[in-house]
Amino acid sequence: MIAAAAQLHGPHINWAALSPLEALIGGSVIVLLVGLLRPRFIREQVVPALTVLSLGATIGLTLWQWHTHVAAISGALAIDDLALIMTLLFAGAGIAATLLSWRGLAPRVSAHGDFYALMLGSIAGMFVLVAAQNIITLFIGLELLSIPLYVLCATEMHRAASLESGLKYLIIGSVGSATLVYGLALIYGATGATDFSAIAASISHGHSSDTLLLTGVALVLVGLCFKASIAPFHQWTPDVYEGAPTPVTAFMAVATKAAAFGVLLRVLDVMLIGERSNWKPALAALATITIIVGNVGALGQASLKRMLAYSSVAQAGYILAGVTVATELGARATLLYLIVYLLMNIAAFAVIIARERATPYGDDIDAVAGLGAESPWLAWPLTIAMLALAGIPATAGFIGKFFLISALVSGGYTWLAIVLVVGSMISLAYYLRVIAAVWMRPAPGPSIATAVGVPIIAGGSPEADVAAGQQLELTFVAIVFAAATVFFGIVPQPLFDLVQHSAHTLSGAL
Amino acid sequence: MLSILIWLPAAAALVGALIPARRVAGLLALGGALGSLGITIGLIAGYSGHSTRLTHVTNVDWIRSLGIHYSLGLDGLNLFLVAMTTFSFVLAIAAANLRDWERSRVFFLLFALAESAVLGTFLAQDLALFVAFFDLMLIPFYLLLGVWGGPNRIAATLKLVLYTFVGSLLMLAGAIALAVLTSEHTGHPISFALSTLAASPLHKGTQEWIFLLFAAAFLVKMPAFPLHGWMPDAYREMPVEVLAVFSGVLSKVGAYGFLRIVLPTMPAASVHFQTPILLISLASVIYGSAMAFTQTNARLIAGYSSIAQLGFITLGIFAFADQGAQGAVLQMVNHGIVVAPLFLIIGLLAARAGGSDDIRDMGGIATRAPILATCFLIVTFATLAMPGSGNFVGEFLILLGLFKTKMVFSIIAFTGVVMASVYALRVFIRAMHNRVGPQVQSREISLRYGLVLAPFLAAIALFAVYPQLQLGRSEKSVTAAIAHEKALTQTYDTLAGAIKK
Amino acid sequence: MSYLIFFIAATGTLAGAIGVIMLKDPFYSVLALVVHLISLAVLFMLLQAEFVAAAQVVVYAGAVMVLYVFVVSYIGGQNLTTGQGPGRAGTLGAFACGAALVIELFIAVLGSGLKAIGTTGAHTAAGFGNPERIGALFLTKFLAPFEIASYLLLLAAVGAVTLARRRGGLEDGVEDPARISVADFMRPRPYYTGTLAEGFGHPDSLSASHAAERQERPT
Amino acid sequence: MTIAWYLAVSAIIFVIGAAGVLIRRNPLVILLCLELMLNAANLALIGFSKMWGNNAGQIFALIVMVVAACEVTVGLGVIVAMHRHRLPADVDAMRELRG
Amino acid sequence: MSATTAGWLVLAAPLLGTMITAFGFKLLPGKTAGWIGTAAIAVSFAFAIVAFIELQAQSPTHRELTSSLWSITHTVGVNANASILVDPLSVLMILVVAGVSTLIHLYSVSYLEGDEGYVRFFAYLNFFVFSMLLLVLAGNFLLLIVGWAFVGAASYLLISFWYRRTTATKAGIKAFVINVVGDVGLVLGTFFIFRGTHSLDFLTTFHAAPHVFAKGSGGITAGCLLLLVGAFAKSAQIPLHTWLPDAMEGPTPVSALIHAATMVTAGVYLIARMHPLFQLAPAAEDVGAIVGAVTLLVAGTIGLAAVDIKRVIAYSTMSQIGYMIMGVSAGAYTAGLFHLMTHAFFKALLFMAAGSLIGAMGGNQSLDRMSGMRKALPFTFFCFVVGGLALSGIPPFAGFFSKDDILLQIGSRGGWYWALYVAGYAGALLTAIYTFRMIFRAFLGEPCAEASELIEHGHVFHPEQPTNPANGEVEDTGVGFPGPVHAIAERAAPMRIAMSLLALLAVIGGIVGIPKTTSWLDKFLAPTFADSTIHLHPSNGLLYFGLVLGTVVGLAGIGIAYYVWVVRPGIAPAVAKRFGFLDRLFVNKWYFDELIDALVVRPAAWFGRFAQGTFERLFVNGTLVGGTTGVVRAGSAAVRSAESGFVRYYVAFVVIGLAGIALYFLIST
Repeated sequence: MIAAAAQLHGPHINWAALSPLEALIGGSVIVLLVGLLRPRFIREQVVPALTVLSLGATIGLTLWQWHTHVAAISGALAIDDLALIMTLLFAGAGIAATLLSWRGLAPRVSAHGDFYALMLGSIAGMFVLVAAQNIITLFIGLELLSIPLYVLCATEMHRAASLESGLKYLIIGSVGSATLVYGLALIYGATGATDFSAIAASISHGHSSDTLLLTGVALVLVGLCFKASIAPFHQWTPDVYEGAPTPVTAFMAVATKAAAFGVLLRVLDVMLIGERSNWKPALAALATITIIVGNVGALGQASLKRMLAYSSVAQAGYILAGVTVATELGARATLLYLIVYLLMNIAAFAVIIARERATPYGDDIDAVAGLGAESPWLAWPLTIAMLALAGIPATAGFIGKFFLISALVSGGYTWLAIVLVVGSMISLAYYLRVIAAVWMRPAPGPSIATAVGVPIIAGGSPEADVAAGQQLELTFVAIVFAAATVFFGIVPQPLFDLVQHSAHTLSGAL
Repeated sequence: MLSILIWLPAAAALVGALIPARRVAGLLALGGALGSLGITIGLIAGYSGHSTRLTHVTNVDWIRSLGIHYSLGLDGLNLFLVAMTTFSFVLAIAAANLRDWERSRVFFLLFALAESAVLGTFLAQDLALFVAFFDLMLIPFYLLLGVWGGPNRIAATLKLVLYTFVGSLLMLAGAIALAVLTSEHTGHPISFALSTLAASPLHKGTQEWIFLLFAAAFLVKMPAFPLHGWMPDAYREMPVEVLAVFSGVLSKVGAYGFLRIVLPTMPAASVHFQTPILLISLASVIYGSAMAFTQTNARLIAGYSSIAQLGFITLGIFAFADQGAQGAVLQMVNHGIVVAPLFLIIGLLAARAGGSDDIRDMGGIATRAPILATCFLIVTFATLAMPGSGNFVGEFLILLGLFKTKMVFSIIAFTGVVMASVYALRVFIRAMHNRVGPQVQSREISLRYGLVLAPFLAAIALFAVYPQLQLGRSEKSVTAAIAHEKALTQTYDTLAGAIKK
Repeated sequence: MSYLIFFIAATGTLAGAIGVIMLKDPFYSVLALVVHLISLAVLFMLLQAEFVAAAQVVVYAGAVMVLYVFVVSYIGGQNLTTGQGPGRAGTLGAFACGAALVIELFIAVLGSGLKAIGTTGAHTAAGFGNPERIGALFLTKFLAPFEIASYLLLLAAVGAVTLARRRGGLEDGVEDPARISVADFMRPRPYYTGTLAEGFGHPDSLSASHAAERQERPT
Repeated sequence: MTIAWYLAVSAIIFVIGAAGVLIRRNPLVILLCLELMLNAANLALIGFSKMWGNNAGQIFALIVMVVAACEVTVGLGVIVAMHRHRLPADVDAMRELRG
Repeated sequence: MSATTAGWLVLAAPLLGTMITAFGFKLLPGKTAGWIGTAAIAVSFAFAIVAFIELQAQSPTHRELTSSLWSITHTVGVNANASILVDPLSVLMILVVAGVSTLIHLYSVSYLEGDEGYVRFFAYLNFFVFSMLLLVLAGNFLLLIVGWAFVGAASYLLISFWYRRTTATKAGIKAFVINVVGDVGLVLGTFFIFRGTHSLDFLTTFHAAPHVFAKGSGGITAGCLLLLVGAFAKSAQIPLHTWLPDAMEGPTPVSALIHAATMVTAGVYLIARMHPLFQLAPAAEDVGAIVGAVTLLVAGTIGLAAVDIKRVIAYSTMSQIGYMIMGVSAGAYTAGLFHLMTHAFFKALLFMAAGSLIGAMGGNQSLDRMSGMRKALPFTFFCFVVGGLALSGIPPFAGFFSKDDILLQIGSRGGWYWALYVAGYAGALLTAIYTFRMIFRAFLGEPCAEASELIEHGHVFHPEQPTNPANGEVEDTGVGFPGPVHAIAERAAPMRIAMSLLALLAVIGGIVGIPKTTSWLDKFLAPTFADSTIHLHPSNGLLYFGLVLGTVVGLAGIGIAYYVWVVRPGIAPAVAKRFGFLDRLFVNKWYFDELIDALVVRPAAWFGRFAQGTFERLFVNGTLVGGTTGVVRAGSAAVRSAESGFVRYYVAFVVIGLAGIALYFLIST
């Protein structure tokens, strides 16, 4: 025994390359411990600050590691441009979510430390997921991403809806991961390997169309599409998004989706590239269904969060279309759209949260009615976000869609491009509805920001005392992200340069 | 130079929006618009239509990775459209300054943004840039209509935006497809520069479906029958000052798009779809006129009449004859400077008829307002393209060109001319003449408003006696724009002749 | 011999599984799952996965199930009123797509071109799947999953605590009544309130305790 | 005993688990059914691990076990919380969110 | 100064007048505007004379002078300058137009007195004269069309001058629209010709035409027929004549100027001007001649039945223009223009007299109300008789020579033209009858109330409540309605002067074309028609026969009228009853209005209503908008109902999707 232990050499661990992950995990532990301290100030101010700090550190370290391309921990994780860009994305979303929930309810209900620790953990999971190099790491990463989210969704425990969304998410999510793991098992069975590269190699040698393998692929696809909320596996999305605390929703909407697509890119374009001919049509069909279902479902939703949930389904469809073409251009378009998507959605959610706290209408569309007259500093970001989501020029959304369509056309998927366009047409109906509410409708009643003392009703915002004045961080986030949306809509070249390299990682396979 | 021309109004209005004083915003917007107008006049003076080359070209990379350039250029095709745009906007903004608007600073900001977007559309020499401006153009109008519009504006905005964006999104897809496929076709890196795209046309089959995407966008924008469903509501609800430029300027973008984008880049498809488009245009002419003389809402009469007018313009473009194209371009400008004052006057009439746009509520307004009546009369005669007006010269050229290539269409189109006289005079008489309406108080046009209308009348007069001012400058570019089509049709004809023999 | 064991174990596994989904009382379901797990462990043994089997029995049938039993007894397997939801048709549909799925999986297995499936598996050296080998792998090639798994366990624990924490994290009672959505008060309190419920505490005791706290806190 | 047999058993278990999720309404039981599905995966993994004669499958199985445990923990936590807030332990009753 | 300069100044004067009166409308007191307008036209007439003299100074072969100021369009082969053509034809026209206009302006100075729209009236009137002069001076098709449309517009404005009368506005829009139809014909005709000659300039076209168009070829025939459409619309020839009678809604001087002397003769001018083209299209010429003949007969018959005095004169105008059209179409250019000139004199005179008469009747125009005005209005009566005699073609009055000249030329062509010859004299008979029917009914017999008031109390009858004679609607005398003053020639010097001058011309006007003795007009116009391929050499026999026949027919007509309406007043109704069908036909103007209404107006209106009521609602809004949105809404409903909230359904969807995808992959192997 001892001898055996003696001759055992631990793998070389590239600490530098892993530093972002370390920052995240360490940060979560620290936050967790600090959160146990008694003084209220520490819990309510220091803990979020620490969270932002560690996320900032993550970003810093990511930039430090920029352009490294190494395999860490005996090839379990690959630190490459894809992973690093994704990390930036996650961290950005994380910072935004932290700011959004700073004075929110959820952290207070679940003692602040736990809340932020879980969020950081989930981000760590995303990192692992997009950096994973073998199916085991992939699976554990996925779970590390999901399980904290299950909890976060349920954190506003006094609201039945929050718990409900948590449990729903948990159940369906577990079904999804069970499917995924079964699929991975089948793939392992078909190839006898766990590393992506080895699997790809064994696929390219011979049995590429083995039933065992293909079934495995099918199950894996379902498992991942589920996370990316692709129809018909999207149905948890509206419920969970609506029920979860809004900051968490914002976080999920952007970060989880990004992670799911990051891993989809890696799995499909690296591990299963040999099966391209088989999965491309399937994904194309899924993308079509998703685009239509998402856009159609979003019509006439009263709840803004629900509307955005459906719209996120639709956007997932667009992004999936980018994945479908399986070209380097497509991968780039996908990444670019993910970034753009982050900007637009965070801006929108920030405004929604602000209104949730300021009006008795919760996330109902009435909450933003007459906003244009009441507080332009919130109205313009929301308007910009909606226009961007609709893909209007001079916003990043236009650029993203533009790039996607050109990728589709050059990838020989013009019909899918047309579907995308048709989807966008439908989407106008509900995005513009919001703008119409903001600018063209009068405020439905005295909102709390103007007249304090409106009785708080169930489902409404319990934070009556948080008036507009105390929402600086929300306004700040909204404006920053809206500004970024416009900026990158007018000067998009930086984004293109950013995603330029990332796809090289995959381009070897492509 | 052109960038200044484009962005000056928006910039000025932005400053105005940031200055807290209420009145200043409008005046600054007006100032910006005037600046652009001044530049334009300078450009006209400096432009000699001796060659088809673009002048004052601005060309910088915008998105390198996608081969998109921020490239602007001026030639005979867009010179006078730009002039018409700046001109109409100056006067429309001036007219808007005569009224009080709630949240006036936002109003004027959007108004000026609209001008910048339109100018950008006219000057863009890069397909992607054109598309961007084309879509962007709509947002200010969407808000202007939605916020400052009539009672049931929301529905109107929805219709307007859905229709037009459906069109422009299709065009977006078409544009991208055009560029990407061209780059694959030639093997060069992707580029959206119009010159590049025009240099190497695609296969006929490809051209054809892309053509349809573009046509959808432009025909909706015009609007052309039967894609005009958004028009009535929007026209009914829009503030007249906005409507004046909306109908006067934006409707031209569609026709311009055909000349600037479709014909040069997709000649084969254009020829292939000549007859369908001509049929649609003819239908627009007749249907628009017929609607116009059954409507009772003055705005709608004007709206449907512009459907008919745009029908004429499209006929001219797709005649693929020099005269037709020249006439079309001339007519775009003429219609612009005629329909804008028409809407402003309709606004004045409504103000005198107890706020109703319905000609049944008007009547006898001329009794105490001879000057207003005279202005309206002149505009009316110009609207019905009475010989002696620039519109007539335009229509003359259009129909002459059409007559040379497609005689039957031309002869049928003349029915539109007759109907125009009916509906135009009908409005004038029902509003100005006959017994005085019940809640009409006739009063003379105010001096300041008269000063707004006067330039329009002056422009109408100028184009009446000296359309050569434009025709001479635009000839080269316009004929170049339809050169491919002319050649193709002629070869087809000769082939057909040969086959007959 | 191994045939016999396999069939017995397989039967046990399936029977356990069916029991889980068929038995009305959640408590029995849990027990059925225990049966299932243990017979599954036997199958693992047959496949030379001693360590996994052991872990299965110890961790699962041991720890996790105990947790289950606690919770079940706490919540009480109240027999559920048959509200709306998938009725007969729904159930049939469920079974239908279940059948489709299982058929597809069979096809996947049987249709596979892999000869190995038809065999009893590769001939493995001694010590295949024993703790030493597994441990070695965990410390070398699969170090990353191992570490991450531990971190995951930590987070799961934190999450569970967060959710099931005694006072739901509402320490500073700035606006307790508001915090608890009105829905809670409108819902009729169940007739019986057991000592356990007292133990976990509900809004009244909450607010009371907070009132106390507030007095303690020096302003 | 050939591997195919084990795989067949695992497939059946997987489907039973799925069916359980479909027909049961008590969240506790649904959690159990999820366990079933994961176990099915485990069985398959171990079967394959034997088939290929490498231990990766067993490692994977162990990881899956850990994950299953975590899911159970969190799931039970949510259920307890729901009970705490007097929400019935019935997934069909969770319909505040829909449409 | 050169002839062309004079030509330009001829144009400039009335334009200036328009400007002054239009812009100074607030500043001009009393009758200033009237005098300004008159002066402007007088100046223009003076320049016309200058042009005439200058032209005569040229050698006969060089009497086609053109001058252009700037180029309106000079692009893609369409070259049109602002250019005028001064040749005998146009000079004759400007002389007639400017001359008659001057007198009518003079007349109006008093006639419109007291009308709220006094200044506006003269602005319009000057504008009209400008347009008319532009029309006749135009040197290319574009300018011709412009003038053509301008006179139409001016006519519209003047017809509905009393714009608060719905009858007036209706008549105005009717006139305008029919004129636009004419414009369209003109433009299309121009297209056909341009297609051949590639030029819009008159002289170039005329020189090129014989070389590019074969005689009687399709293109030129179509072109000329379309030009005829234009001519018919302007000159109120069947079937485009219905606007002219309604146009009498305008003030009487307007009727005199536009609808008798000048505008309506534009068609004649057009055909004469285009004779090189028409001679290449004989078919078109024949059509013109026949239509002219039909018109002159039809109009004559209607004139027999009309009771509104102005309409009677209007129908007689129609029929007289029928003569001219017939003439110029048949190649009798000089004769046609001769008749154009004389007709301008006596018809203007008749209208002025009618105006005076109506003034005396307090605005009433119905012959049924009038009688015995002779004593009340001696001067008017005198003018009426002179005009009537000239109209009826009694020697030596002007109409006698001109009309007989036309018929002579036609007769001399022989062949089927004899039919036209006969029709012409039949028309002459009708003319005499309805003219003197009018005169006798108005002036002879017992003085009516208005007449006696004028005779006894010596002041003009004013109805206490002014009404619209057409439909009896009550009116005030504000702007847009006739003014309170009713002028009669006996009281207003300017009117008297104008009428006397015209009467003089009506008597002696024929002098310029007395056959065999003075053929000044022929000689003068010779250069223009030198290139005419139709050479008519009527025999003396026919000439003398025609002169006698004309006289006889005229006198016979007057005799019949005297017998029927003076000697045996009772038999007119009896005759009407006797020929009930004809009577109804004539009274209803041969049902042309109804015909056009049924063929054109109703279908168009129906189409409009269909488009608005049905098509727009069902297709554009229903199908295109509603349909698509409906589909989307349905989809939305489906998606949201699938989102049932039952988590187990969601799982079911997952499982189904899973099964589906797995199936796909299995199949794809």
